[in-house]
Amino acid sequence: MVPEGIAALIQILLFPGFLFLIALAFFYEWVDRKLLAKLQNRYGPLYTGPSGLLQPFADFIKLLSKEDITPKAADKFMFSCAPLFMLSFPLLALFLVPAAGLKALISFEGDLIFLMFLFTLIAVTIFIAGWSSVNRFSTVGGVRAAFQMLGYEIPMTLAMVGPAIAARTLSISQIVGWQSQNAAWFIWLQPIGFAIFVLCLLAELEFIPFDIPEAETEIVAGWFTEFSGRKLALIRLGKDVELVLAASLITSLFLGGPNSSLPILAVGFFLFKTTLAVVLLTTLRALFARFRVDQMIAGAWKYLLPLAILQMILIQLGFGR
Amino acid sequence: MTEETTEENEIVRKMKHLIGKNVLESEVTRPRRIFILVNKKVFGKAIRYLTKRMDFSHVSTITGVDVGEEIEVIYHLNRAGTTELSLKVRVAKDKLVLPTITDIIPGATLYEREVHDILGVIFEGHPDLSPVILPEGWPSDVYPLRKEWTIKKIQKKVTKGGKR
Amino acid sequence: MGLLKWGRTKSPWIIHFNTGGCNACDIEVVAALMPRYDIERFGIIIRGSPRHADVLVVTGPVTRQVKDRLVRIYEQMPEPKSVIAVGSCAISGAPFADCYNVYGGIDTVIPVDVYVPGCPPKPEAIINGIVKLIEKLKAG
Amino acid sequence: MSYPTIRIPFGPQHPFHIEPEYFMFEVDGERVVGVKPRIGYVHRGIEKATEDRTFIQNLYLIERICGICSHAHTTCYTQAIEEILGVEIPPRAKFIRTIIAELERIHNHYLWLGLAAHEIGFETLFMYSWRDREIVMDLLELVSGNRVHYAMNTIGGVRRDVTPEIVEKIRKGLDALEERMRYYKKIAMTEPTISKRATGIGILKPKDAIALCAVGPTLRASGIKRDVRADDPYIAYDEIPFNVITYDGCDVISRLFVRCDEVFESVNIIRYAMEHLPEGKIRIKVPRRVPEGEAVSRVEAPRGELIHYAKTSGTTKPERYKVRSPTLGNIPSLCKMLVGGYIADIPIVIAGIDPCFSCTDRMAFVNINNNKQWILSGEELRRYAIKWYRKE
Repeated sequence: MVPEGIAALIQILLFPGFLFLIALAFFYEWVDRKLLAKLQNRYGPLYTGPSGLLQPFADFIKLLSKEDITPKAADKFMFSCAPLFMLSFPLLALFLVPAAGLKALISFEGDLIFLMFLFTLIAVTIFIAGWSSVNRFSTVGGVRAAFQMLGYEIPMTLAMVGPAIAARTLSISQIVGWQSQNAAWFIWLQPIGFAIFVLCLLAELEFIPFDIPEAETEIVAGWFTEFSGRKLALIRLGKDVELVLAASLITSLFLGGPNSSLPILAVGFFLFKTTLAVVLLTTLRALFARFRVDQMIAGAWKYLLPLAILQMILIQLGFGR
Repeated sequence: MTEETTEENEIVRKMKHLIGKNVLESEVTRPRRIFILVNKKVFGKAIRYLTKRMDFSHVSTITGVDVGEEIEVIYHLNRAGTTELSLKVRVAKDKLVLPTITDIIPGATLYEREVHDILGVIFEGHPDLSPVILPEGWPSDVYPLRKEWTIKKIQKKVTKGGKR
Repeated sequence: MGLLKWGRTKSPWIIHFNTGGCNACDIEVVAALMPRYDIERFGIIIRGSPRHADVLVVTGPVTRQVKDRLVRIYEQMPEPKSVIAVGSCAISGAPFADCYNVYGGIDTVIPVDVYVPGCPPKPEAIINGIVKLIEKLKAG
Repeated sequence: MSYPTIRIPFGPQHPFHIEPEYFMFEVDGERVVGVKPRIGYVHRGIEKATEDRTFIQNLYLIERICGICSHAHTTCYTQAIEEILGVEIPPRAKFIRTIIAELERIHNHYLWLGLAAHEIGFETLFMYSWRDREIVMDLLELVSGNRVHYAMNTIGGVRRDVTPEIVEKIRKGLDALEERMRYYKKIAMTEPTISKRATGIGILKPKDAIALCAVGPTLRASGIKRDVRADDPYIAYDEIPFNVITYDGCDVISRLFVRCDEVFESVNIIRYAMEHLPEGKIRIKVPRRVPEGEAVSRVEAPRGELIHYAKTSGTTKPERYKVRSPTLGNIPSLCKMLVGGYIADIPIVIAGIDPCFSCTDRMAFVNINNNKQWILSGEELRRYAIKWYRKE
């Protein structure tokens, strides 16, 4: 084995790859639950590990050990594949985002477009999961996820394309490189784009203002009502990794990403900024009530889209450079 | 007596004027409470008169009482939140039929359903008299609040001798 | 096996079902979730779907109408599951024991692991019930 | 081409509601086309049980009809029996009953505010309002020894006295409660997400409200000024000045404002009652055997007009005892409000009338005609929809 091959393997499997990301997913779920609890004036997980740090891990282990029920009427194949897709897509997308240094694991011209494609695939997986489990709540949840995608997809794409145009590149790593060269983060250059991007990420992550597909109080648990045991464990892990993906995207596109050549310092910057992004997402989550599907779509098309187009015009006029 | 009770007596006088001797009993127990027992024949007229002209537009509830060989159905009518008039009608057990009042006051559908459910009074013209509070699979001839059905007998009949 | 047992005792997810009680115990169960008592410290979350839950918290005497729904909910829950009967109605049907439409306690319908007496039991008593359940799970 | 409407069951086990009630909604896309509530899950046959118990034992049973408005039920019950006995309870007992009734109203409205916020997904307000509810729970525990089911009432008066230091503690607690509720009312007015989810939803026009015999805050939010405490005063309400709150928005947000203002009214009532607490006994001896007679007693429970009918036959047991709870009066209007809305609005509209199915379960509306088990598997659903659609 050529050492360079082993190094690549280690990078994929261990460091900025699987293990690091899954550990990060658990850590951020803990940050999310603790901060949400603090905002709601209570403690949150406390007794599993130091101040509840291992709670998400305990939930994962427990779910793995539970009985895995597949409903008789469910479409068996899709029902069991959906959780796998739900986990693999965000993980794959995370390889495109630079975590330990200026270059991501996979970096090619146009990986931003590939990332947008993965986002759409995640929404489609949610729809398939809801549809294949033939429970009426899941069906309504899956249909709502598809509706919601119509709402946030276009403004989010425009918001992501903003920095790409300014940096004249379609690769995330280059965008990060451009920000470190010009020492100018896109959050200052394109604040409107940043706001739209964060709101659309809330919708993509199905956080409170937009957690319509799994609205607990209306349709039991939405699209993943029927999943249990291992499948549920994979879905919950997939959603946590998606949170890491959203936060790291905010970091690399708008907060300058891990912009130093030294790997240790780069990871430090990356972790600090991503945690900031998670804190921002959770605070927003605690402040709002849930929108209705039609309100959400109407809001997206009436407000987010024009603002995104306005941001595009501003960039063309040279404000976004 | 304060001015209020004369208002109650006023209502009772009007009822007597309307249906004469068919007012079998009438009683004003305390301010803002009237009990009137009416003959079954004039019940429809009495209800229409009270709800339309006397403005008793709110039905608080309908109570069914098993008084031996007859079932007494009591309509608790209310006027502007204050006076509560309880109109009583006696129906023989073998011919348990009463006209419905849901056409006059739509809100009474639920109360009639309940009296039908637990005492067996049939309300003609009621949109949908299917079982209400009693669980599915409840034997249709068991009317729990009839005097002859003690709890023991109901339990035995419903569970067909099965475990509690 | 220690890891599985650790996972199972550290995150018992609950689902709540009222089988005809007077909802006093239910508001005490929900009060246990609130900031003052906050059972999320033990990793307990209330879940919407029986598929996600491990512990079924049941309150109220089983009325005839609700009986087969209760059994259905119990069957839907994935296997290592347990049941907590909260309130004296759930234990024995309490004041409604001899009503014609009531089956009496929960254990006449489904097997029960922990009984929490009280009418209604205070949130501290419910938390004590959950802690006993966790010890029972630890004992295996 | 109209698609076959999907039937979405809500309940009997549903995360948004702490009680088993069951609504089968016929849904066309996201719009609600038809609603069939089917309750009966909490029907325990209490009315039959009251006929086998003496009056004192019945007190224990009547209190457990509903956990949240237990004091309203016992006040109504004791009032009816005292009326038949022709007994007048001491004025101090009247005032203590009023204080507990208003404390229970505050407790109920805080609880409702939290549940309503939970239904529109506003978890933080749910947590905050229930955290502040603990203040009133402590007060109730202080006075009666129990957080729920206070057992304060007995036939002929009240069981426990209100000592001066309890009065002092209550006064302090009330200030905190009032101040917090002002804060929540401000939130409800300004927070866009709440008003977006609650304004113009679940409309009940005054004409329908009267025709369908709505009661309590649901009626008062449609602009109709009816409150049993003012119209048909009982215990000490004729001696305490207070005003009846009405809003004419006819939707869920005005029901919220009605309840918020009612908390302010309750706080003032309690303060006034505590200042003018008359001296004297809190209970009088009452004979075990109640003479023959009948009585209708009405009480303004937190959810609306509660009516009890008692018929006694001169023995120690009641001949017939009828209870009609406020939520039962609101069910027809609830069905009227639900039709035409969205699926997402169902929980908040149902929560709008603050249903309490433990009281209600003397009644249901229409039951599911064809199938017994309540979960239709995909196969049955499709077959049923086709059959139903062809029948259309």
